[in-house]
Amino acid sequence: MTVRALQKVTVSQNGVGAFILQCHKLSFHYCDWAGSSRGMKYASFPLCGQSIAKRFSSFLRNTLSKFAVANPQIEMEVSPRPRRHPVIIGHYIGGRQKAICVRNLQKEQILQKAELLRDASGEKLKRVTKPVKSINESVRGVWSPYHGGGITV
Amino acid sequence: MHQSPASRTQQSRFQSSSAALEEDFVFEDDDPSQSATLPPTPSSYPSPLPEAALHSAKLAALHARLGLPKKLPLQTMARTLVDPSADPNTRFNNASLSQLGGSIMSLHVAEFLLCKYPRLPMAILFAAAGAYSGARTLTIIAQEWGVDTAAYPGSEVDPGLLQFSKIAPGTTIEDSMGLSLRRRKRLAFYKSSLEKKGTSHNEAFGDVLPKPGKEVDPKPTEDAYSNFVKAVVGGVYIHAGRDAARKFVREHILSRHLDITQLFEFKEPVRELAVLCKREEFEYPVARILSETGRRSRSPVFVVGIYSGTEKLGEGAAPSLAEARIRASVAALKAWYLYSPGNNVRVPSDMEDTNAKPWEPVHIDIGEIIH
Amino acid sequence: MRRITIPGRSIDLLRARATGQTPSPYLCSVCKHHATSFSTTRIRAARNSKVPLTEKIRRRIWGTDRPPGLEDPYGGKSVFENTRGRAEVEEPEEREGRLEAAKPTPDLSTYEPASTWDGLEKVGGYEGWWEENWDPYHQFDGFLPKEVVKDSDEITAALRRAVVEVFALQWAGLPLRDISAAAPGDDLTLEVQISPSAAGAALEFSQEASLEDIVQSLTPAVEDETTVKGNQTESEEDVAADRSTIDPLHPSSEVDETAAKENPTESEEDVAADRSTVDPLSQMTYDELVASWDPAWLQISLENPEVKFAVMKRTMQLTGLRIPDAAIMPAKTVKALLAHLIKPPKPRKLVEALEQKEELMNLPNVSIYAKRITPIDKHKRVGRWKVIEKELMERGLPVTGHEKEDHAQWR
Amino acid sequence: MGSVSAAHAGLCNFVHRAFDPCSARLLVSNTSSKNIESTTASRLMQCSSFSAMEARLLRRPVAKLLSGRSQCLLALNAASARHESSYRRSKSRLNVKPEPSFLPSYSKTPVEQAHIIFNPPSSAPSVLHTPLKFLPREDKRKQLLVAAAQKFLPPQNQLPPPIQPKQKVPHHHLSDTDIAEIIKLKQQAPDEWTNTKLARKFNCSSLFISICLTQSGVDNTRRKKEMQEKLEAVKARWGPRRRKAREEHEKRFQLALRGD
Repeated sequence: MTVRALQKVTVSQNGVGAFILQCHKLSFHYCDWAGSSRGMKYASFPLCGQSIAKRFSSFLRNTLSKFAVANPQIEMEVSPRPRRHPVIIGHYIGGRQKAICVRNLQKEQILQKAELLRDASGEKLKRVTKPVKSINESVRGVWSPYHGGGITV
Repeated sequence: MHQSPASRTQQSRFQSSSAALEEDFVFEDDDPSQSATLPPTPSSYPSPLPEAALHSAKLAALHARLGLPKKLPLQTMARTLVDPSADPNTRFNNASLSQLGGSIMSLHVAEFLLCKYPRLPMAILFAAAGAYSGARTLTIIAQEWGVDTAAYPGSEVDPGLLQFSKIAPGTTIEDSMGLSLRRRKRLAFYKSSLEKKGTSHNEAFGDVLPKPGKEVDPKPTEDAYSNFVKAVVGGVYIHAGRDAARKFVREHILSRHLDITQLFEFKEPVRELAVLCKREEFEYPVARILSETGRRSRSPVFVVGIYSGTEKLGEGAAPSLAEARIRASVAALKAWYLYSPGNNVRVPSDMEDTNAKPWEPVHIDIGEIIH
Repeated sequence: MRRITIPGRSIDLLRARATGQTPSPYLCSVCKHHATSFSTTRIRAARNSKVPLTEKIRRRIWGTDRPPGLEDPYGGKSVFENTRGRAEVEEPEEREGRLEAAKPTPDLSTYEPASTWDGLEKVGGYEGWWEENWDPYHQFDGFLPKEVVKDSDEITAALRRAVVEVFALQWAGLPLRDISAAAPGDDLTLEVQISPSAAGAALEFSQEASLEDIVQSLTPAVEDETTVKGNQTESEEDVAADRSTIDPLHPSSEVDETAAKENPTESEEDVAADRSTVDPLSQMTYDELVASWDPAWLQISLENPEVKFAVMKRTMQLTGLRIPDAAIMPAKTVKALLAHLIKPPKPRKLVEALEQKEELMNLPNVSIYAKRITPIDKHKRVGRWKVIEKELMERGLPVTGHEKEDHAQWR
Repeated sequence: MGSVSAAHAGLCNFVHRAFDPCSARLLVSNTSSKNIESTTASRLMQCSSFSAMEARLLRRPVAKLLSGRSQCLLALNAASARHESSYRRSKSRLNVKPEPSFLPSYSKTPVEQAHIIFNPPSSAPSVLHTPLKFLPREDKRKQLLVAAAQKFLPPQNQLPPPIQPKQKVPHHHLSDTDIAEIIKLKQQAPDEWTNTKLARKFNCSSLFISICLTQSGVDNTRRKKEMQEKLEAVKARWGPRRRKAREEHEKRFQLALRGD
């Protein structure tokens, strides 16, 4: 037996086969007392145009249940954090965290922030210059100066 | 350590009434000062109770994240996360599930590799199987699923965390394996026999599952993680059936990327290729210069092709003729070994589908080149 | 106006005051200090305080203290004049003056300053105040019972009782305002069937609870007692009014009333005891009771304001719940009133609100915590806390960092 | 000679790649994507127009040069012009418009054509493309490719030159007596009759000598050790540059054995 094997591991191609959402946990923190948590708890009080029921609606009361049903793969944790601004913290599979302060935001804005955290990969933001990044070999192979030219004869 | 089932059930009945309140994590209002007033009691169970699985958001999220079938209950899911080193009772740990799942996983990996690359040498086949379902890979997979480890196992731990007793920092892995002398000898023998054949030791092949109730010693994180992934496969198989298990293995394990051309390391490729051509009754391989540049310069390049008759088998470019010839031979040998009938080759387990087409025999190679 | 502080003048003033105005020569140091920090304008204003500005201007214009013509050139008393007139009545100095005038001038010839405080009259302090105000005898007992009914079924039963009793009174032709005259006793209305009709409600009485019984229970047992009670309330109001403006001259004016009030207090206690024994008589729990009734009684109209007021008053008396005007006004039927009564209170904390949401609580991937997640909680979740606790205790260190007595036993 | 053989190699390459769905660039204009997905057999049919295409491929560079397109000529000049060596300028100059036939069918000026455009990659062939000879008999590709291969494989006399023009030493010319003589000489004076010397005497390779002597029973451990020490002594005298060069040479060969 002249061939020896080298030990390797397979590399994940998330989305080929199974897709694992990178955000695995969202923690929602609010303060029961402070006014900046109002959007988290209650929507703001517009002077007119909304019914009473709607006025007192809130993200955690109304939107969270729908959001959690739509994203069962994310662990949602709701806990008070007294004397602090409301915040949503996303925990990602790489072990990183992202926190967004949602003080004085309406519930629709809070939902936007939660979706932003849900869709993030957890990586630091960086500029993407190449349109495609792939671990697969290119169809035409790596260019070599010693090949391919001979066809012109 | 092995408890009789009766004692366990009795205890659990007791536990469910008295201590279930303590473990209620859903509304935890545990005042630190309050909890400190109670003298700390060592948790009466080595692992969380099955009821606790229903209240763990982490576990439910993991279940959904893996896209597991609804038939797989959360209790079983929680059981897959309990390693034998955390709870020696086989009724509550994942030993049985992981043995079953490991077999199913290695079945699918092996048939996938053998059908896709029918000519792989034994060593490469083992290495590829290890790359797909070895402990290191399974550890990475479990971590990419977002499974964290508990610091210390116990009944108060969130059931969504992997529980096993960790090796204390500073101990070497060999000492801490906690293997019996007999088992260590057996492993050593197996290792040496594999190395004689040119294979390195691979756990997926030949590692015997420890007897239940005996393995409470700390173990490496890799082992615990790989047992967990295997146990998930076993749990899917038991609750949702063969098809679901096969789908799960395909989606999570076989869908990963492996550059199989990188696994080879030849010793004498030129001679091996000559032997191959003789065995297959091809013409003797001849190295021919396809092109060259700067022969007498400091950095020449030779492009050498290996020809058998008029057909080119492989080619390689190198700064010397000898090296280029080796590269060309390696390319030719890899081209031989990595013959594949196609990307979507059928495997025997595809016949389990309800309306499967009749089976067409796959290519079976006569074996690797021996010289 | 500029303020002038001339020591000599101030002392003069002090002397003049001490001898002429103030009947008592003793002034505490605080008062002296008050006296020294005066301004001339204040003094002058105090002297001429009765002379308004317009009058002063008039005097200046005419150059005499008695200018001719009307005080107000536009005739009649102006609004300001009226208000000023009212204010003058309560001018403190005037009252003080009156009081001083009423008091006899003490004889200072035998005055001898005391060297110790023995035998001196004590002024001020809270002596006796607590007994007067916080004694159980003098507890204020309002119209509403102290114990507010919380159970929704019990509230429903109370409302139904009120409705039945009100209509019973109406049938009997008695005035509805007497609905709360009698203290609530046993509930006799359980067997009475009530249903909405064109005239309001139709009642069907049974053997055990006839119209007479109910009306009898609603009228006060002793005619005298109610009259006494009616008088009492008036006198109590007087007392309350007196208390608000503290009258030091008549400190013991309410002794009689408090003594007379003992009886009704006792009777009310009895009533409360009676009310609590309603359940054993009926031998049914409230939810069974409520379920046994035909729900048609909820449709009884409360359009008649007299009926509505009586029902509301009786319900408040039975349950102790306050019904705000905002809930009374839109309530057209008994159902609407009941909906307000059994509505759970608004949650004070978000967790309480979330607990009421079934769909959120049943989601497997959502965990809601009532308190902040502390680092200890995080340690507990991963199973590390038991180890930390053990190690800390082995070393005799405080576990949570807060020194408490309980930790001492572990040392 | 070299270029001719390279052309044949390229053609051979093409034959293999054209039938792998992802190796050759297939650009079929005026045809639906169904055609791209068509079976291998139909692709083979399309390839029968190969000779026409070959001529086209030959024609293209010449035509380009002669057509006087300033863009291309400028690009050639810019590469050699030293005073215009800024990145931006050369980048913009080298931004050559692609061949119209290569533009996709939805571009502004679609070219009416209904054949495969073959543009062989200028890269080393991948090992995942199994040579025709290595395909097993029952493989469908084998049957399909054999017909095309016979047409395009170079004849025996047009193959590129081998590395060694002729064998240094003849093969299979020694008889059993010669082999016995080799063993006898070695046993008599193992230090004197080294493998190299024996190979020179019998006009064969030293590899053959070593194969002959495997069963001779001569103990040459002492001499091996001596030679090893000698080699170590020589290596000790190497300077840093030579040592580094040798080490890199060793590494290169290790990589070559892996095929990296």
